[in-house]
Amino acid sequence: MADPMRIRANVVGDSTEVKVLMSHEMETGQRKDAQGKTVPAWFIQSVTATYNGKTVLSAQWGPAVAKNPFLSFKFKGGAKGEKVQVTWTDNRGEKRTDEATIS
Amino acid sequence: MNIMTRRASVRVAIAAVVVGAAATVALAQTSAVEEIEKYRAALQDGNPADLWEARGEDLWKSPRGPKKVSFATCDLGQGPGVVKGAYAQLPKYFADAGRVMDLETRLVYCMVTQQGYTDADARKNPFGGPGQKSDIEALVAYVTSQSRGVKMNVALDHPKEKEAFALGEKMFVFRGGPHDFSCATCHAETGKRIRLQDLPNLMTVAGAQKAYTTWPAYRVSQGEMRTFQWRLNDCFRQQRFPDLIFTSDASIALTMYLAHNANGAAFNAPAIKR
Amino acid sequence: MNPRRRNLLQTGGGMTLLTMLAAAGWLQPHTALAADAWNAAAFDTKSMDETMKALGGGIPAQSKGITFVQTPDIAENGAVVPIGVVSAIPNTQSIAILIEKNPNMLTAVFDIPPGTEPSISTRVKMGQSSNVYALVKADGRYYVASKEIKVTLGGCGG
Amino acid sequence: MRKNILLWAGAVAVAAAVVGCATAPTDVEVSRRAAAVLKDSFNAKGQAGLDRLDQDETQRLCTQYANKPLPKDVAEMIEKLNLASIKWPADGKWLGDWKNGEKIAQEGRGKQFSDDPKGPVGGNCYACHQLAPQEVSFGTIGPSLYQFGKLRGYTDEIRKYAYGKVWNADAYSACSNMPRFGHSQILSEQQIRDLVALLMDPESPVNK
Repeated sequence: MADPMRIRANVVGDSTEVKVLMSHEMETGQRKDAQGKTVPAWFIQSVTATYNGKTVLSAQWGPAVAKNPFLSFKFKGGAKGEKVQVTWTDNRGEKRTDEATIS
Repeated sequence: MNIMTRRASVRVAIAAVVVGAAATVALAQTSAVEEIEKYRAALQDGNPADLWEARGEDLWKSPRGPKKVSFATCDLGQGPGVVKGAYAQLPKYFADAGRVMDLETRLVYCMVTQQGYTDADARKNPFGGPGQKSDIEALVAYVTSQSRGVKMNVALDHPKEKEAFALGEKMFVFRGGPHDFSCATCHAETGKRIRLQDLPNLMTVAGAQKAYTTWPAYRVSQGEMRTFQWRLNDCFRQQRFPDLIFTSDASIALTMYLAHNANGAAFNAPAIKR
Repeated sequence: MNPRRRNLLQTGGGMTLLTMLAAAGWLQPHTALAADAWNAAAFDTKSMDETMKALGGGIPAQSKGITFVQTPDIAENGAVVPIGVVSAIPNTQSIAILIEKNPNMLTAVFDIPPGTEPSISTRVKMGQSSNVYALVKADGRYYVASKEIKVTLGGCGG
Repeated sequence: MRKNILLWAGAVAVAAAVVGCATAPTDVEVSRRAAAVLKDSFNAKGQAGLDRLDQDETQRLCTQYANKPLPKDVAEMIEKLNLASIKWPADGKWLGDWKNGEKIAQEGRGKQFSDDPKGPVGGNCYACHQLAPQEVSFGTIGPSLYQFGKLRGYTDEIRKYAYGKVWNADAYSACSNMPRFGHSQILSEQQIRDLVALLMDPESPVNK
């Protein structure tokens, strides 16, 4: 199973700033291993962030997003103590959801 | 005009050309260095080493190995299970092992003596790669993070601590391999760089402090969180030496030399580097 | 200027990249790309022409309303290149990042729902020095800005 | 590894007994011990065997004097020894192709345990030197070589010096940081000619 994400969500003025680190190889499908065999592509394809059940960001990614992806964005509102949820899905169909408390 | 003055004026002319050309090139260079600084600054916010740190904390606190015990009884030098500030005082002499140990060596020791792993199992994956994450790297990320802000304070009290330091100091200048490289080839002058990467002068207190307190680090070129053992191993690889054995006496001696030279500086890792 | 890039920019009878994007019809208006199923065709293309064919849509105009933030001119390592894009264009709906010389040009698309600031930052891989494009969809129309990022060789080289 | 430490403790005891009153080992003894511990701390891997830790006379002397001024007579001896080892081109041709030279100067691979023994071997000159001004990513361990030929003159004397310096830097400056590319069989004669062309061909970007 994939490792948990690290999500930080902080109130900045009247917005909430969300910073996410995801544990993922993000294999491009172009790299060759030590034996010279091409390593198949393996990467996160979609990311969705929600707050109070409402989508605050959704994204589609290709394999050129860097390994162990980082993402930062801001949405209006958000109160301390409430939760932000982030879900990613990769091209193998693996899915991971984590949440963070806004502080 | 006599020959002497003519020569002198030719020299002056050449010097002027050199200075002029150098100035133009230097200008392009300054902006390149400034842009690289921006690149490094942009990476500081959001260090993937955090992912290793979280996994390492979990590994530290969970029962592991054939004996199903956690690291709660592992003494890193500050008492069983104490991680706070422990890394800032390593390497040190451990009476129970009769040997000077750095963090990685001590982790392997605890895995073998307390958790029941075989020595081979404990040290089989010190440096992770794609699809094979290293538990050692995760544990190191967690333990070192608990020394963030703590001043380096590596003692040379025990004779074996003194001995490790003295050996490390000599190994640092040992030239070998087809390229005649030693650690000192790249790390004994202040203000030098390889390509655009600044090289710390590890023979000065300031240089050792700056370098040692920023390892371990997430290495963006590799996408992995690398330990100081890895740093030494990869330096020797680039020196065209053979493969430095994980937790070998030489690796501990060199770590002792560099860690002690960094005394007094606040530890600030896991960091993020090229 | 790199000859290959000049070719790309001027393919099609002197058209610029931007007019080409426009001619090919970038993204369909009024669709939120990232919310749909993963657009395999768009992400799988090997060249600029294919990328454009795979995407339908509107007309991108060069815009000063799009800025790169925390995006260096030189990357110390192409494996991780920080890119931040901020759009000052009202009603920004999505932000996409394209890297001209990567094997696949389209890198990421972010949908910005109402209430979310039109500002994202992420990190991408670059195989070599290249132009990077930030494409913004706002009010159903398309805008673009570009920046060249140099990827340097670092370290001992091995 | 425990054995090493014990042996070392034994060496200290012997040293102390020999000197009579000394409690610390001498500098030479520590150096010898460090070399022995180093040798026990490596595994052969890929093309890098443990023999790479066996020092030749130049390496041994340069290690010995690493932290102190190199005595003049030792420096002269090292330079003489290394100058004698240079194999000059039989046909007297110093210059190869600067375009190949540029590639060799950029190439950082070769001789590492991680490198394919059949793969490219470069000089990695840009790691330490500025050369062509187009390359902004260059190191500063060595001096800038920008306009090397233009400033020094396109003479046979300078061509020969450039060739010899790349072949064996210690022949001109004892204990140089620069590898002895020809002497240690890192680069071939043709590769060294190509590098000399990069430095000395008026058409090379280095001289523009």
